[in-house]
Amino acid sequence: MPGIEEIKNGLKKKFKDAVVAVEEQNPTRLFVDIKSAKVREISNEIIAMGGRYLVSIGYDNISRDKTLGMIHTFGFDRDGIFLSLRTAVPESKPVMDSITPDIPNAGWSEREYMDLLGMKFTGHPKPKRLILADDWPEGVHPLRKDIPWNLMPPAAEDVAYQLDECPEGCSIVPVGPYHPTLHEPAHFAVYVDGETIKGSDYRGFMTHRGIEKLCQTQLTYNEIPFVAERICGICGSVHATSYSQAVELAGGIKISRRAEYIRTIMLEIERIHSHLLWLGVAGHLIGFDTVFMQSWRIREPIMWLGERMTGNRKTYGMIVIGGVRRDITPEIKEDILNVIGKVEEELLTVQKAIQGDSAIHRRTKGVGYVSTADTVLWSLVGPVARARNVDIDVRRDYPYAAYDEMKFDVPVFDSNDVWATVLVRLLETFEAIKIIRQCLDKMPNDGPILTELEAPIPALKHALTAVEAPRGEVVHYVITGEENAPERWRVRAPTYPNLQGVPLMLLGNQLADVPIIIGSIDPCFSCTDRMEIVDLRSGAAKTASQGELEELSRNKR
Amino acid sequence: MDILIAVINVLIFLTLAPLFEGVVRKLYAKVQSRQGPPIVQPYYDLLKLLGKETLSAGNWAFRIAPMMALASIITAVSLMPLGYTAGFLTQYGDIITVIYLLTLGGVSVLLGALSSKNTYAMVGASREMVTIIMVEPVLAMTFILGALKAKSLAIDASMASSLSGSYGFSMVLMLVVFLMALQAFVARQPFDIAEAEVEIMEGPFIEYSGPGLALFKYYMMIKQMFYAALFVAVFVPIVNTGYYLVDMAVQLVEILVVFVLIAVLGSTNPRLRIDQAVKYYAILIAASLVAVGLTVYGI
Amino acid sequence: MWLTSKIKQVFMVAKPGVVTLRYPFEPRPAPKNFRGQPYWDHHKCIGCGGCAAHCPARTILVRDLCQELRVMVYDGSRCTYCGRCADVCPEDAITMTESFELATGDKEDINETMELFMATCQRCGRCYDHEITNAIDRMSRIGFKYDSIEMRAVVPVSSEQFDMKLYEKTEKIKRPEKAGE
Amino acid sequence: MLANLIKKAFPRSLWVYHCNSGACNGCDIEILNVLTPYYDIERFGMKLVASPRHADVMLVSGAVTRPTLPIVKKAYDAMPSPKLVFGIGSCAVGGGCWFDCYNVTGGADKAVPVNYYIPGCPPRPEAIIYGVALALGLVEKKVAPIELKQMEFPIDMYERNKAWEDRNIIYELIKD
Repeated sequence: MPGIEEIKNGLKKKFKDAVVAVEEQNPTRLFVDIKSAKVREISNEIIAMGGRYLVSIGYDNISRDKTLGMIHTFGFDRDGIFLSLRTAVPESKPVMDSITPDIPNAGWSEREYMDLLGMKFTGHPKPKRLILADDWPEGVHPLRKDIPWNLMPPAAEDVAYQLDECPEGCSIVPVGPYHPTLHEPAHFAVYVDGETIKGSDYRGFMTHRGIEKLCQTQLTYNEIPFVAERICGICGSVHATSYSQAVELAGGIKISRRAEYIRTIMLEIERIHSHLLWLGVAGHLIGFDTVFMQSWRIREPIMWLGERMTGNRKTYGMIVIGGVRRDITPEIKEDILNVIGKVEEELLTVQKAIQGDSAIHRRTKGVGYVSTADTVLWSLVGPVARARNVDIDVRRDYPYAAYDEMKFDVPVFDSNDVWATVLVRLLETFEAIKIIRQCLDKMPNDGPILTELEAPIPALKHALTAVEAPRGEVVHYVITGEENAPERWRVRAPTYPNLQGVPLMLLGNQLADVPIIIGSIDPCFSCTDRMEIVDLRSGAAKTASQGELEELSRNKR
Repeated sequence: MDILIAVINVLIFLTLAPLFEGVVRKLYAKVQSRQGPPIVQPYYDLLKLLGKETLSAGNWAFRIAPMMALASIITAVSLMPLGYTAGFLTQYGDIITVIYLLTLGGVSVLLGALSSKNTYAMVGASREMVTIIMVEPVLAMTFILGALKAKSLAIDASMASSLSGSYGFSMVLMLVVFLMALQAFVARQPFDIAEAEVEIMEGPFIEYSGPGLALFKYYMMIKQMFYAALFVAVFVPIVNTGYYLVDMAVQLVEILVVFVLIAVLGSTNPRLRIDQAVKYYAILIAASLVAVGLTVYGI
Repeated sequence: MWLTSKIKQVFMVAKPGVVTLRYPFEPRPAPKNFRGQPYWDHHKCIGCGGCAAHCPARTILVRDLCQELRVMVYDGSRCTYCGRCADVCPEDAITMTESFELATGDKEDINETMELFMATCQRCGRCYDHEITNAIDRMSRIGFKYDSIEMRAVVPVSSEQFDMKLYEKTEKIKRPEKAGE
Repeated sequence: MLANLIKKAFPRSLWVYHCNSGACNGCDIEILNVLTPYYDIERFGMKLVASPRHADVMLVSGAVTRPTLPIVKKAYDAMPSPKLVFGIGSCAVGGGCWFDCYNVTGGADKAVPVNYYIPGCPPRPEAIIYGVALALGLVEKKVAPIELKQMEFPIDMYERNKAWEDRNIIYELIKD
């Protein structure tokens, strides 16, 4: 169990020259500046110390010191410490060592900055284009400051993404871009032998809308929470909260306790509706529409409650920097208690009805198996990890908002399959109801809900926050800027790491299990893709999209 | 008169099959706590599909497959002695013909799917094929059991065997097997594997649009009603008054009851995987073989 | 196991019964705090343009036709109904109405235009900037984000830093010529 | 007569194909929500289908992004006519917050001809049902462009002002 001092001293001692500076923002946030040559060794050392890889952030710092910055972030779950490893490479020669060979989850982050910033990573196992569309011209990196946010290069028809080599004797079944399993466009190429899956490749990033670039260039601090909320239509508050907390941390803003409690309530209400939604979708995916209908019926009062509280069913718009927008009045408090009481009661009925259903067990037990060791290696998060015996929960490990005063259990199962994720989510819903009750009980009765800011937010401060979304942890990294807007804002949604683990889960399962396995991570592609662009256009008939298949088959006759 | 009965048979199936489909959809809705579509909804659907544009995605086989499917099931229907009264055509066919015609319907679906060259259609076709191979034997055993009882391959005799002969243990066993296979015959959950919407987007029918799809949908509806009617005719000889119209009415009510059963089972079960379904079918085949064996020994 | 679950499931579905609402045959109004279509009160508006400057969707256009006349156009097709404009309005001239039945066959139907008579600043004696105490809201980086509609698509904000050589090197790049193209 | 029947049957049996062209999930969830017990769009005979071949209506949700643009077009072409397109949510109606971002083409009308727009972020399920009912002719349209004038100007002021003549240019421009 290394404390913050130990981490600091350990790194300093072992890598004397490579560690340039160490900054301790507060007892839970550590920033270490290092030289880019040693990045791989130092990352390995941090993993060996018990760190868990979160995400990498690249940013354009050319106007200041002609470098491209790169930040790898790690979390020490047991100590509640976030460590950011900051390094930079000169613009003229933007090459650094890849950490992907040791930390497979960094693969996407690094590919992201290959395209968006034009960095190069030596030793990357799959240096393919992940982010930019295949017809996007070479040498234009949208995240660089000299590229305007509304640049639109013309589309080209003849470029195609090269999917992975299909294993011998297998055929390719494309899942997507439009497929009823995926309510959003994304493409999985599943390599099957008969009906058994031998491998898969992912090509998604189709809902990328360039949000980060837009917010960095066009909007000011307090508009971004509303855009952040629209990163994802299901866990909007999570992103808004996480972003606001990051700016507050960077700017040293203290928000009132009451506002923190209201944020907690919003987050938990969101968790209830998201988990019920997922339960329904999971039922739908295994062809059990009655579960779908019933759990969405139970969910509906929660949506109405949200509407009464905040003015919208889903994009609550409650959270702004400095606090929240609307208060919880005594009437609304009563309302919340009524609704969650009813939901709890009905959910209990559902739980009893489906828990022992052997027909459901048959479709979920033993499906999507990933060993605990692999889960840790691939840094999977959220219910997906908790169903695979990895006991992590940001709410408990790195308390934020009012979670430090809440008492709740973190359900963890060790059957490592889809059924465990069902159970984790079911039990978490009950925990969420418990937390809301505690919040309403302990909430300070009065006090401001919005902190007035006296001075502008200082520039070039870094801050990292994580919030436990229904799907896992959301990580936001903010570098404050001069013009009342962030210089860099990086969002990592929980689906981002989890999706990288899907090929692992698919391996060896049946084709019919693809929907429920992909569904079991509760994929949210819009969260994941907010930064990436990827195009799917393929010459081969078998890997083409749905529409193209039809087109091609028509021409072939 | 005989010709008239055959025509009435076909007409009843043609007009009532969508209605029963509507009943099933309504019941699904009720189980799911919602109001559901009007009972006549399937008629609207069929009419609308007829008015849509046909986008052909394959060769001549693609176009001909839906007609073949519908034609085969209509022929099978015209052979059926509904209301315990044999029609004009019944004497020209035997139970082998019926099995053959039902298989032909399945084969047409395969033909249509394979000629559309769509990956999902291919997957759907392969699943359909497995389903045909595994489920047809159960159907055949049912007929063989009847034939053994009646000591004749004629349709009316073997179907009405439970009326004439004793019901017997073998018959009860077969009834259970048939009930368990019913969902597979009518392609409803948990055995709607070939048409699985979320996995392979209605599989074999994915490329069909407009009238082609309408014919296939009609085929599926009539097929469902045929199996329900078959079940009623073979296993539920509650009333045989001898009056054609009364028998017919009673049978139709019984068919309705079977559809209610189908809806309730379908709406409370998730879909099975193909490998799990195959195991399940294998048990059914074994059980039906046992039933036939028992019949031979007259149990 | 299977059978008991099925029985429980039957109870689960039987208890609530059919719950379908009769909408649209019966009205179902939104709750009173609902953030529906925003509505300008043109009697209250002082034309400060705060709503335009703070709109995340940049959907409010402010245009001075001459010294006396300011036109504000709300392009409803992009509005995200976040209510930010109502929050920042110093005169409370924007209300989020409860109307949500906005479906239409023509996008123009959800636009609003307002013509304001702008006197000099003596009219009210105070301005948007002084009214807001929150430092974070006080600053606006680029003025009314939607004010130069012709230029919006043609000249990007970062044009000063933009390197045309890089553009030319990539050959195929074409600047969009008109908004949205 | 059959042709007549078919025409009558069409609005009673609209099969819906849902095409997410880059939405945040909010509208997609609401679209699924109208299938659920409280709203139950199936009572109008509507049904969600998986393949555009079977569909009469395409629901587009989300701003059309660069990668999805060709796919949306192809899905539209794959639908047999007669066909309708609904744009659901602010993003599909006009592009939403990100209408001019580097990877976004704009609203659904940039890709396919849209028949009905249902604004909202996300639209309430009631709003979606209202839009559907509007298409089916069950309800009347409630919105119309709003023009507000703070005061009436003296007529001669208009005439001598060249800017007044430019006034309409703005309306032209925002039409895009």
